[in-house]
Amino acid sequence: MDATLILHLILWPPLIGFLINGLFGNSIPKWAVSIIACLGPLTSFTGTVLAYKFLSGPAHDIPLYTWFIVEGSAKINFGFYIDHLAIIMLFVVTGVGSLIHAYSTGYMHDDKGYSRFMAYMNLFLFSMLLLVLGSNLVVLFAGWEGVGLCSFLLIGFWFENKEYNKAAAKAFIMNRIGDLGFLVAIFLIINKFGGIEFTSIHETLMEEGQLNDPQIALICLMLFLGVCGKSAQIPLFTWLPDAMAGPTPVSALIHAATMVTAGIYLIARMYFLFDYSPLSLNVIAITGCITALIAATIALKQNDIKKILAYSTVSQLGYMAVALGVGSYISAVFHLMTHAFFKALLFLGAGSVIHGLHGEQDISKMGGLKSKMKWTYAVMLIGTLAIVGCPPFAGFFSKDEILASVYSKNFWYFLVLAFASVFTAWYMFRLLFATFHGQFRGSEVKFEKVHESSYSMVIPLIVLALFSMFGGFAGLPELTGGEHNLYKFLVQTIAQTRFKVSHLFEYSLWGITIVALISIAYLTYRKYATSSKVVFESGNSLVSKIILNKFYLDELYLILFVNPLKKTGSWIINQFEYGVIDRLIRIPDTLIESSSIALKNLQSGKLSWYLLSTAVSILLIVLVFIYR
Amino acid sequence: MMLALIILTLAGLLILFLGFSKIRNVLLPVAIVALVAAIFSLTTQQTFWNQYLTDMVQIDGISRKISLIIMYTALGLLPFFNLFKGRGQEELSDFLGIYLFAIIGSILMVSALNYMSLFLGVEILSISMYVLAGANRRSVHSNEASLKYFITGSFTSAIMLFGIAWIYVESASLSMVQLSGAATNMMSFGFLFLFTAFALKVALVPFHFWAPDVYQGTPTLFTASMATLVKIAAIGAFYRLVQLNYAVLPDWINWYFVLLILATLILGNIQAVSQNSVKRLFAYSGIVQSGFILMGFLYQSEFVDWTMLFYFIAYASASLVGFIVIHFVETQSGSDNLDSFVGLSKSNPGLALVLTISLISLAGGPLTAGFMAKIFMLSQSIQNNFTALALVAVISAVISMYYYYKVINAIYSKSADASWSVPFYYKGLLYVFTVITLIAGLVPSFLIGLIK
Amino acid sequence: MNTIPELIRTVPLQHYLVLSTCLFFIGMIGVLVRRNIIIVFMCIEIMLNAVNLLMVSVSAYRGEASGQIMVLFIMAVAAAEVSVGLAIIVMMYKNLKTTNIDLFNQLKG
Amino acid sequence: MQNLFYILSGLTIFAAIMVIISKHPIRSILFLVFTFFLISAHYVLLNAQFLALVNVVVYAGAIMVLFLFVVMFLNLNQDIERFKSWIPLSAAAISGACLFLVFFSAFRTSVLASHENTGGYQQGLVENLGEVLYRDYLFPMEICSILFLVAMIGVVLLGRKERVEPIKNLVP
Amino acid sequence: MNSAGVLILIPFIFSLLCFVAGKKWSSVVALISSVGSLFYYLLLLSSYNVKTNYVAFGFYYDWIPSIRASLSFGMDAANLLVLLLTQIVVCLAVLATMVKGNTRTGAYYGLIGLTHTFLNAFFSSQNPMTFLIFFEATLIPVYFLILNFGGPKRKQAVFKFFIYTVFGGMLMLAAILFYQSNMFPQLRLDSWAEFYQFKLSLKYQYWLFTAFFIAFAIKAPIFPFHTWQADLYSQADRPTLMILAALLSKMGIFGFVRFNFFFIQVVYDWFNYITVLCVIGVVYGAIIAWRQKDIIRLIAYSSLSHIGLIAAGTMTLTNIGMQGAMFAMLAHGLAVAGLVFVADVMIRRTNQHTVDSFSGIARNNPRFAVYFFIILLSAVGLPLTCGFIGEFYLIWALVEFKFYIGLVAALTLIFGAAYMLRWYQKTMFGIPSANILGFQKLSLSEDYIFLILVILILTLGLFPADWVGFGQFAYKYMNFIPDN
Repeated sequence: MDATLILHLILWPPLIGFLINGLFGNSIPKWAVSIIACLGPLTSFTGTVLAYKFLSGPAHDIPLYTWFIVEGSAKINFGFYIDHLAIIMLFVVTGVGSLIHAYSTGYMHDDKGYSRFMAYMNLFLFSMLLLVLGSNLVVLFAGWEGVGLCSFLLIGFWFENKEYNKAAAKAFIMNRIGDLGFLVAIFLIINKFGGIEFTSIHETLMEEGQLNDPQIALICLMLFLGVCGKSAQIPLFTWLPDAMAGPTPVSALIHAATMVTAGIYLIARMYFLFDYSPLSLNVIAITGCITALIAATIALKQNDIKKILAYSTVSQLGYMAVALGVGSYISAVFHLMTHAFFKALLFLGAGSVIHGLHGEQDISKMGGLKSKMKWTYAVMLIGTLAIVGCPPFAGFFSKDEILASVYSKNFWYFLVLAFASVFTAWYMFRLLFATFHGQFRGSEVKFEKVHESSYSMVIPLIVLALFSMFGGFAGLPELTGGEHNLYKFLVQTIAQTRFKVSHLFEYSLWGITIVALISIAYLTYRKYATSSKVVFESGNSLVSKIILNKFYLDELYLILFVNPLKKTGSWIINQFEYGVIDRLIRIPDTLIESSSIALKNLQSGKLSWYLLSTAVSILLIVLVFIYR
Repeated sequence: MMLALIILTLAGLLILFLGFSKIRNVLLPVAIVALVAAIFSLTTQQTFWNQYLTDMVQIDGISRKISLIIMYTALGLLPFFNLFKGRGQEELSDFLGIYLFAIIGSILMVSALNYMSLFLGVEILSISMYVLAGANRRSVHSNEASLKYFITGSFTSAIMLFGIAWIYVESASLSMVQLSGAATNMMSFGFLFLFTAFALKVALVPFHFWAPDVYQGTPTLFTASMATLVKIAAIGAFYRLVQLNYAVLPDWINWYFVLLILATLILGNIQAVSQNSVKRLFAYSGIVQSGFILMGFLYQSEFVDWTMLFYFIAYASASLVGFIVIHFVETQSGSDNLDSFVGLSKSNPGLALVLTISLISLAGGPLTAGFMAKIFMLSQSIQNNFTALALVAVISAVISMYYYYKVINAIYSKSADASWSVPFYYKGLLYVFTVITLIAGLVPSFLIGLIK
Repeated sequence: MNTIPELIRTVPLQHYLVLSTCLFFIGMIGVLVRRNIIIVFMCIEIMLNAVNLLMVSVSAYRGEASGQIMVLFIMAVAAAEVSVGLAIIVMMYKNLKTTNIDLFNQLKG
Repeated sequence: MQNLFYILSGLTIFAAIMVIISKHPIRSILFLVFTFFLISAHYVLLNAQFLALVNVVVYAGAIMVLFLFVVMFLNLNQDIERFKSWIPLSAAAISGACLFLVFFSAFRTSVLASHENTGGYQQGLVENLGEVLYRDYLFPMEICSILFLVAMIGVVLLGRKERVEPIKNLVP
Repeated sequence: MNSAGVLILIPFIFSLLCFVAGKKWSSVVALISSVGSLFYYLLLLSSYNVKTNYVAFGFYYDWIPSIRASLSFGMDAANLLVLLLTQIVVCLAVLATMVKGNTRTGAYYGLIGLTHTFLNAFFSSQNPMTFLIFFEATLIPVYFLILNFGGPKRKQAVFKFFIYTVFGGMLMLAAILFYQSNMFPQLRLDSWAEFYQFKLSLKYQYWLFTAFFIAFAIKAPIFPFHTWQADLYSQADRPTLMILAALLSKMGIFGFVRFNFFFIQVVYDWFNYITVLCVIGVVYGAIIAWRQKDIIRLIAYSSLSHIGLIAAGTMTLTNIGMQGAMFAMLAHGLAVAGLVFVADVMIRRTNQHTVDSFSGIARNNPRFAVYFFIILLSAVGLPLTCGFIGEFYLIWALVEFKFYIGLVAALTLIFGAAYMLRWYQKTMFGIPSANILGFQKLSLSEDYIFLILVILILTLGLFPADWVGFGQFAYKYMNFIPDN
């Protein structure tokens, strides 16, 4: 099948859905909105399947038209590129996307902005597809900014709430800081390589590239700044927890499964460049480690079900970053994929819980929901087991692969990640038990009203649960004797050698994992499957305060950047602009005015004075011209 | 030119006699017809009269053109004398007679070849203007203006004569042209005094003090002729004087002019900024404009000639409109303060429009005559390596925006005054001047062609 | 006929020049110093007369008549000026009842 | 003859100074008349008899009488000058004197052009003057008539009694 | 008869008609005029081939032979985009006046027409003298527009604007006269090519460039010369402001585009100082805009920020910078016209001027919110809008030329987002306040204006290649690179 046709089939349906729903959403019935909205991602998914079937050979470069052009420097196509990495990403994006769309039709059905919501979701999907499919950095950047925009729109979807708006703006601006780096990196790349297409960069790099070239390092770091923004790495991660203000499907799709992984995707996409700069890889790995650990730590103390998941997302993104940093790109993509499944599942499950509880998000007010929401409980359990890395769920394989690969490169990174995964297990089990086990900690009336969600929500959950259970089999480790299909598939694009670890290490890792998980599960069950709220109250100790307040990072930014800027702004408006600049500029003005008034006295109206001044002037002139 | 002088004189006499008779409404037509005839006679060459002129005056290229400009200006102003109708037949006839004689004086000034005729011309013009300045006998302001003008004027005459006398001492001749060789020291002094006298007449800083007071006190229509007719005549004569003697003048004379120009442009502008009376403001504007025109004195070329003429036309057409509008506003509201111009755009849009355009032209706004005139002057002085002077001129033009702006601002302020109107023929004339201003700005080459 | 007057033989022209310059500036100082308008006006007449003297002397020493003609005209002009000037002064006096020039200062600024 | 010149010159300057410093206007006028007579005497010495005559007739006779008339008419024979401040006064005097000194010093240092007599010493006589006037200076002579006409109308205009309301009285 | 002269003549004749047409018809006349010139321009555009004939549709008039001043108009690659912008924005501005309760008089439309005429003449000028004349002339109608139809404090505001700009213009006048009369007495300076060809000695170039720079910096405005801007903008009638913000600010930039190549060495020497000023403007304007309460002032300072970036781009004298500047002029013009109109819609309906006095408009006026949002996206330079392309090129050029300056200039990405979103969220989002209750739906003409803007913004963002490409020809022409 023709690559261009498939591309069109993948790319445009969400946009069409967006346009129809966006323009006429208010005038067509809801069921039509739902169908149109879901049709887009589904068609894209179909296209993806077709792409997998027909285009898994060599990469396809599809330049649609010349976007803009600078003679002598670069020609920037509005072009697309389908290769193995893109196909994997497409599966994630369109697959999870379709499911979440379907879920949303149930979840958001009663909202008065339903059609708008679906339109935004479609637009997001379109932007994401641009990002994934772009054949050059600029198109990728377009998608990159597009998803940021949709993120802004969806976080602030309930725009009448001021807090949500703040969160939305925060997300957008933090992303923009990253985008600044990205954009600068683009320019540096154009300067360095004279082109912007991935293929041309790759080729030029192969010919001329030098290891440890400072320019390349700068480019990589700038790109990584962009990644920090989008994939919520330290120091730009604080927007992601706040972004949970959006509706839950948004959190699932954008802030867990797809958008936030765009950074990971970018680095995987540009892996050849990063390979030339070990320095930046190290920076990435260290940042990833810190992010993973800190986010996991913060998650331990959170009570908001979505916030916990958000921090967990940040933490998992840190894992991926570390994987990238040690050069194990495929492991990162693998984890990206599985993470998309189980994190989407968890979010949607959490959404189902929230939906069932009519908007309650605090786990300290839940408990014992197992009986009321059987399906939800089941899928949440699967999701939890997947994320904590319990074999044979999806998370186990990917996480294991990352840990192994990190271990093969640097022991200290491994140690940090191991700690982080212990924390992960703790807070995930805590969430699970606190929500579904024990006694309901809210009022009776409320408990009565708790209900299981509708089928449109449950069915996607089940599908995702299936993926979370079996998704890991795409990359079976060598030890199991299975094939690592994903590696085989991706290595055609990402030319990366596999890491090597001893079998002994791997066996011990598995063993330790299982033992640790069981013990943590036991401990947390003991602690959180209760009817008392006390355990959810954070202590007054310094450490818990710091953790609860997210290491005071927001406050730090406020003090360091926002407040000084605000103050400067007010100072400029109130004092500087008119007090200094305007006055400086108007010096001649005032000078003229005042001297004019002073000169008025010269014109006293007295004739004698006029005649005298005439005579004196003559005298002066004569003097000047005699003694010149 | 003799014919023109005769026509004007006879017409003046006729008007004076008609003033005694009871035939109303005929005075103005007579004056206009006479002036038109004089203009016509001036445009044609007559050799017949030359023997009577005996080298006292000579109507050559530039003096003919300046005379024509003066006469056209006078012709433009003449119809407005109808506004004096209320003051009785005799007064009108006196005004018209004196006015015609004043024109004679100015023609003499700009075409004199001998200091004697120059002096006589200056005096005829000055005495006429002393009288006209005091025409409003009951008004203390008018009296004061007349007196100040008179005292300064006769003082000026004395200084001028002193200068002429010293030139006479050295050259033993009163002819303006027969000098050869460099001027001696005392003759330079003579020229210095002579030029200073002209600077007084033209009202260049620092000899300008009388001008604003006199302009303000004089009845506005006569101020208009002072600002146009007298000024052009004085500058024209001055220019002729300088150009005729350019070869013999000491080399520092350019610096004398530069000094005058700088003082005029800077001080004149700055003094004007805080003015409240529009008439005074226009007086200062006239002072500054003459400073600009003086830039043409610094060098000699044919180019400068028509540049000056162009400037005259630009200045006269704009200034005339300005003063006439001031007159109307003054009669309407009783004062020439800025306050009485507030809301003019609402109460009389026509006058507001013409006044605005004339102000823009005076300020040197683009696509008006004033802009072109300034450009010519500036490009002249830059071409002759007076770049710094041109820069000062440019900056002074910016300062001048300050006060032109004030007037325009007042005109377009919102105000709920009742509207009033002026007769259409006056308005029509004003429109004609405005059109001249605009045409001179839009197609200057047309006007230059006419001048040439 | 062409006898040289004794004065011209004995006194150099320079002396006349100094004398008339002296007179001119005396007149000028008078103009500047006095406040009575009539006296100011009279001082202007002194200045004119100084000029006249200058011209006549040069004319006489050099045998050039135009200077004396000029003087004739200056006198004529002076007469005309005086008549107008005095008319103005009288008119002014009628309104303000003073001849001190510094009191005519309504127009200023 | 030289002595006569110096006496006359001294008297002229004295009279002129007296014009300035006399406090009484009438006295000033009389000194002015005296100055004019002295200047006429100079004219006689310079062999310019016609001008001497004219000077006496026009200046001393007509103009000064006019002055006298006005002073008497306006009843100005008392001193109206109040010397409030000596500063501007002395400034005026000093600047005038300075101007003279500057001019005089320039005059002293400069060399005058040669003074050959070209037309004889009888130019000041009536017949010579008349010939020059009506041969070379006819035109100014005619123009002079216009001047007088203007002056005449002017005086009439200014002296006329106000019969109608002025255009607009600017008196505040 | 395809000539740039006609393009100037159309609005001129119609503006005269407007003066005499009554209140009722003048707006229609003005609309006909602006739409007519738009279509005429499109006609010209369709038959313009930059490759065969760089300066096309020339109109030449030997104006004042004696000082070698000629009027010359024409279309070339450098002014093509900005002329297009002029036609569009004037159209929109006239449309913007045609709302219910419009009390604007014939004089208003006449002055708009005159402004249009002079702008057309200015942008299509083909020699320095013409450039200068119309640089100054444009002031006059704008001045009267604001003086007659402005806000309560218009006098001081317009005074400041006027004096500043006139000062700059006069300096430029002196510079051009100096150039024209002193250095090449035999030169006629009939076209830009002649102008670029002959260089003065460097000493003079420094002086002349200073004069030009001050003139353009005031007009644009660039950082320390900007204080007139916010005052003026806040007092201008808003349809006038559309023209003012979108077109008049471009005159300064256009001056840089035209003249910088004459002063290559000077620009190169002073690049650091000038761009530092520009970049200070970028940050400074953005910070003020961020804390600004008044909507119109916010727009003014945002404009300062953007213009600083564009000016800095022109200073690089590179192909990219020039292309970017030319396109960014168009992009910023559209965006800022849109923003002004958004402000107009808000202020006209509620008579409130501050950001804080609005809230929750989006609830009842979703269409308005969408339009606003798209315009805003262009203003903050989001990809797929035309604003992005301009910013992309400009920052690219700066980063390539001087990395750190480029980096600081790129901060506009962040600050721009910050202040624009602040404005948007405060006014559009939140719970509708009492002021908003009577907020009427968009009328038909308003809808049209927004639609046109949005379509243009998106189209130019998606298919900018040809438009940006024109800049390349201009660059070659100005730099004397032979066309291959």
